[in-house]
Amino acid sequence: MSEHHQEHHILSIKTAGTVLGLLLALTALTVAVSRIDLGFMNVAVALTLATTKSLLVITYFMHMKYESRFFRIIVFICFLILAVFIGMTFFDVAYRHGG
Amino acid sequence: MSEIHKDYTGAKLGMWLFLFTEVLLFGGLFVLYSTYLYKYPQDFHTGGKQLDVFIGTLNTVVLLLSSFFVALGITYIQRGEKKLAIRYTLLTIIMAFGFLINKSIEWSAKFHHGIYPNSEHLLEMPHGEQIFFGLYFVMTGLHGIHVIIGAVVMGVMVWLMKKDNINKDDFVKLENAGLYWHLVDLIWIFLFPLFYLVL
Amino acid sequence: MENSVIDAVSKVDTAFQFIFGVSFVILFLITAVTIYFLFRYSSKRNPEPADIDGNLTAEIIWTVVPIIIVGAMFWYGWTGFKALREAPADSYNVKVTARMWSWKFEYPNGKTSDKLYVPVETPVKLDMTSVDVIHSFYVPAFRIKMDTVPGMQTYTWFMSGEPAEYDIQCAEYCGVRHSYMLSKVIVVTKDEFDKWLNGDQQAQAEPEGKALLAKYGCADCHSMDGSVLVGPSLKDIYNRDTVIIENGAEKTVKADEAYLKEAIYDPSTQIVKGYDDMMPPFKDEMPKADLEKIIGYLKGGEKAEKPGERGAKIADNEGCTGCHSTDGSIIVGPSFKGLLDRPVTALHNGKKVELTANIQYIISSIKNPGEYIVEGYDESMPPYDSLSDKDIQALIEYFGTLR
Amino acid sequence: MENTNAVKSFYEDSGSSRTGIMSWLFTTDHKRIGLMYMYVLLAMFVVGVCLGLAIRLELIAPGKTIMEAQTYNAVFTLHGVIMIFIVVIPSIPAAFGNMILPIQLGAEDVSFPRLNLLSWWLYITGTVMALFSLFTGQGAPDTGWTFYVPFSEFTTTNVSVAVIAVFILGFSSILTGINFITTIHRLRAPGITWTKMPLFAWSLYATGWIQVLATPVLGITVLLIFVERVLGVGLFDPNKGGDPILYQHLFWIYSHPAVYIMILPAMGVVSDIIPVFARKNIFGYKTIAVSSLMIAFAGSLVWAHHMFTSGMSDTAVLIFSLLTFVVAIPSAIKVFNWTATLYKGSITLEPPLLYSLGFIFLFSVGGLTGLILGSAGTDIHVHDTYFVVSHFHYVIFGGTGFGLFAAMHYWLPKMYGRMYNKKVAKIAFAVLFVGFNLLYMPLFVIGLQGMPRRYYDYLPQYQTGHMISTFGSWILALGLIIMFVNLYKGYTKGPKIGRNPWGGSTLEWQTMSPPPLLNFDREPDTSRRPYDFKGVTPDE
Repeated sequence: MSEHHQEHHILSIKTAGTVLGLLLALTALTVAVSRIDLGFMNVAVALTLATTKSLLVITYFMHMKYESRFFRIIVFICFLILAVFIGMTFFDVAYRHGG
Repeated sequence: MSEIHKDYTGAKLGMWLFLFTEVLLFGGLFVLYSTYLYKYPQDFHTGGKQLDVFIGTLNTVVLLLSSFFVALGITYIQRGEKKLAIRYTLLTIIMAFGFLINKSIEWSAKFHHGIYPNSEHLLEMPHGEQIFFGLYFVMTGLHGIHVIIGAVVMGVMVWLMKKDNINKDDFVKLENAGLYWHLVDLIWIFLFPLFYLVL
Repeated sequence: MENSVIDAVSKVDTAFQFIFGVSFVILFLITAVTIYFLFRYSSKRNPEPADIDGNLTAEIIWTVVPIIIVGAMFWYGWTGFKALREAPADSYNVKVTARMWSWKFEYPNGKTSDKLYVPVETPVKLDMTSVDVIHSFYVPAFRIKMDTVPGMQTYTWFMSGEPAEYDIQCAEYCGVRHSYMLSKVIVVTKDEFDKWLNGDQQAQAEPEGKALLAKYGCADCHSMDGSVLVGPSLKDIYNRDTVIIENGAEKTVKADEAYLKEAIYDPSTQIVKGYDDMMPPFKDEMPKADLEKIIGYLKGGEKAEKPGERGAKIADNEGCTGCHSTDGSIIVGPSFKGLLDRPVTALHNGKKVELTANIQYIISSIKNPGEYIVEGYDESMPPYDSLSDKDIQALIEYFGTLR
Repeated sequence: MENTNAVKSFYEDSGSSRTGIMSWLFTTDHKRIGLMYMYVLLAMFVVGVCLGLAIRLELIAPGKTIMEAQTYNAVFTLHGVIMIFIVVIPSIPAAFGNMILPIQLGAEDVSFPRLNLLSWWLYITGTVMALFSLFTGQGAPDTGWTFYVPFSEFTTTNVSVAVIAVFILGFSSILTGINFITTIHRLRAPGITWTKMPLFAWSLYATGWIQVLATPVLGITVLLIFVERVLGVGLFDPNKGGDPILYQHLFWIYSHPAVYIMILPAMGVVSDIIPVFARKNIFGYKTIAVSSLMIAFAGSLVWAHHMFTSGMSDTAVLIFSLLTFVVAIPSAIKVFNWTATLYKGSITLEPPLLYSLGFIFLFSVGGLTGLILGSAGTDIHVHDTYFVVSHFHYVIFGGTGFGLFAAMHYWLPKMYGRMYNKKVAKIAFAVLFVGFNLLYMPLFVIGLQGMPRRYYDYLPQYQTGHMISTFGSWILALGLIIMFVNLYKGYTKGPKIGRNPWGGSTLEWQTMSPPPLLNFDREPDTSRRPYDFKGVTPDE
């Protein structure tokens, strides 16, 4: 049943370096933006930037770009479930009356 | 037995499934974080201001670099450059220690100010800040434990590479260890803005 | 109002009947069909099985039909729930405080009881909380159940109906005496209820005096619950040590009858420290008879009472007797019988100490039970630091009677 | 019979140099691990049953019967913790999933055999710790298996050890789930396509996903209780700004899907058994397979229906009640499809089928009473009463329990190579079935009358129901004794069987009984669909 494998994709050092550069730049941007008071939007912006960073890590460092579609689907499902857990808890918390 | 079939994709699938459990383990805490942020936005803001943005940013950079080094380590082992692979994996471990030292400086500063779970100073703070610091200690603490585990795993990987158990043709263990390390980084990517930059 | 009210129980019961009815039919059909198949298609009668892999139409039917059925069930259930949640605006409000392991009901006039008294045919809204762990207020007869959560307010409501008694049970597990956390809803006629509400007990002894306080507008500036409005609170004012400013000098006096009369008729001569000279003199407005009544009311608990009677009531209302018996038996904590001046072995900061249960010790055990843990018992009593000194005095007096 | 004696069974060939007990404790063979799971969980099942009988005996009359209130509280807590975390959750997946799944797929073992062994060891560690929590610290845990805060934070009993035990057991369950998903994806033999996979494997696949995605939330929840007790962080403590209701959310985010971890594999067992004894393809294969996934997904969205009286917002009640009814539909479809499978079949009423039909009836009662609990208005009245207790036991004991018994009567002959006495098995079923209904039916009634659960003592109006129920518990216990003794005697002294005693068409019936170390003594024929019985006959 052993399966001699398709060649593995090797992440080039140039790509890895570029991704690192982007991640560092995004970190700087995150810190900079947090200094500006945008009210509620601050959380949204911070989370969007964090999500972008994590997508970079997953896509390149974690090789998701070179995996089969199935892997992408299950990663999506995992985060979807987490979002559902958080979101549905808010049906309670957000609509609770003070007394 | 398991040596008979080397199922590369299977091993990676198993690792990813394990990573999902890690995501959801922290997920439970993110559920708590988001609801408490909704409940006490002002106190979270005040709490966040008491954390050191510089140390937080520094640690983010440290972890990003370490992730980069792991990725390089995997690239080198795939190319058969064992020495470089070991060197970058060791660099990852050094980064992990750097992160932990930074973290411990930060924590001990907090302890010094009388802020630690159940401390008298903390109990006098508004409810929202107590929760903020409660979450801060629990989440960064759990993350710290993962960093320690990750560093140990990387240590084992170095040893296995030296033994030539991990090599050009069989590197799935290093790749899976790398996946774990990236996940630790990934979680920090979210913890950083949620605690140090919260507004 | 009454229609929607009666609906709450009946709407829930309709949902019960509908769901049960449909369920019985489904269960009966499945069972009957299965048994028939077992019989009809047994290998003896039917040696050759047919070749059927499925049937799309059949499957669509038994997907769509259940969707409709459960849709209807959801709707009935939801209407019932809404009726249980929508308390009429004119509801009578009672505050409920749950604690290990008893209920405390507080009525709008401040009176408390350990059983829930309500007038007939009245919607009653209960605003609930808990002081320790989660409990759940459950009256099966009214189909209501709602958790009482520490640090949070919850509510429920019911329509009282005819005079009767109903069981209250705690439905959320709360420790060793969980199954004894029982009480009753007692529905009485409106007259009886008013009599009960304003009868006996504590400071409300003379409603006339209270009415007078309202009539002369005293209550606008002086609270009865200890809070400071404009002037000092009248709660427990009688014989209180009071610092006043007389002719520019501080002086401590006892707020006795003479002082109170003076303070009402000519307030400017003795201003309580920390307050402004704002109160008008009532000398011309208030006849002597009313003054006497008001002062009588302010004296409060001074009427003749059997020794320990008030303490006994407090012990019941505060739930002490849920854990401490009065007859020498052991429930959860030590018995109150013979408690006063009993020698005790207790754990203090992890060390064993011998001491006597004197008044000092009892006060400390009520306010801070963790300090001394009597040998052989668990540290499970919550601190009762909200009890006033007067209440504790009454409790101790009561213990004194339990020899 | 036709066994070629040249090939040794997995009992004789351990695949390692270890011998005796060590060849079991450190085996990576999925069949041995499955059997070891079964032995431990059956032993713990007996412990749990004894605790249950003690509860029933205590409740036969109001007031004290055999134990004090504190003991009673510890007993029902342990009954819950042992039955849920140690018996029912691992029952069918860890025992029969391990034994049967790889064979059904035509694989030699699971994807990660050593992880599988680790999972068993974690299970043992968790079990030992749970028992350890009984005898150490300041008394056995008394919180109920739900560990609700703030009570679980304040009680002086040994909750900390118990929650760590639960954490470890959860980890064990996660590893099993990871192993099964990977095995199903990677190790299906050529020819076993997704649509030719037996429904038991499908149900384990769905279960695996719940184990992976929901169990970690339980892990963090019980860890937080531990942290709260040790450090007093206060995340659930109202005095420190915490919200005790959030604990309930986290707890049920896992513990409701956990019910599907318990029931889905049993549904898989029944889906595998019914066609075999009807000699006919399962009715609507794809619907049943897909409905397992549907249940797994939708089941993850309904957790807060355990919290309608908790003080949660009314909006949440609306949403969660509606979603709860949605989950009812795939379950209903399955029941209809099973019944339809019998239509125009050629039925022989062998013990596995009998237990499966018992499953369908009892699960239907449990499922239908679940509708009362899903409906918001009626739930308020029966929540936290004996109605819930009874509903839950119908689903979990009547469902998973009878599913487990069906699996034992169906597959254990394969694992032991011997047959039990079928007549006695049927008598045992009859006794069990009567005892079960006598035990739990009256509890519905007193629940409707308002008898709250977890009561040591109760008001006199509930006595009749409790008395009948306790009487039923003895009949049920008698049934269990008959069944276990019969199985034990069968598997030690019963007549030897050939490859295919029932005439099954899935791969496990193509190998010898008991199977050899790497599962197949000859290349299995994977061309046949799982429930195609043409040309397949039971051995003599």
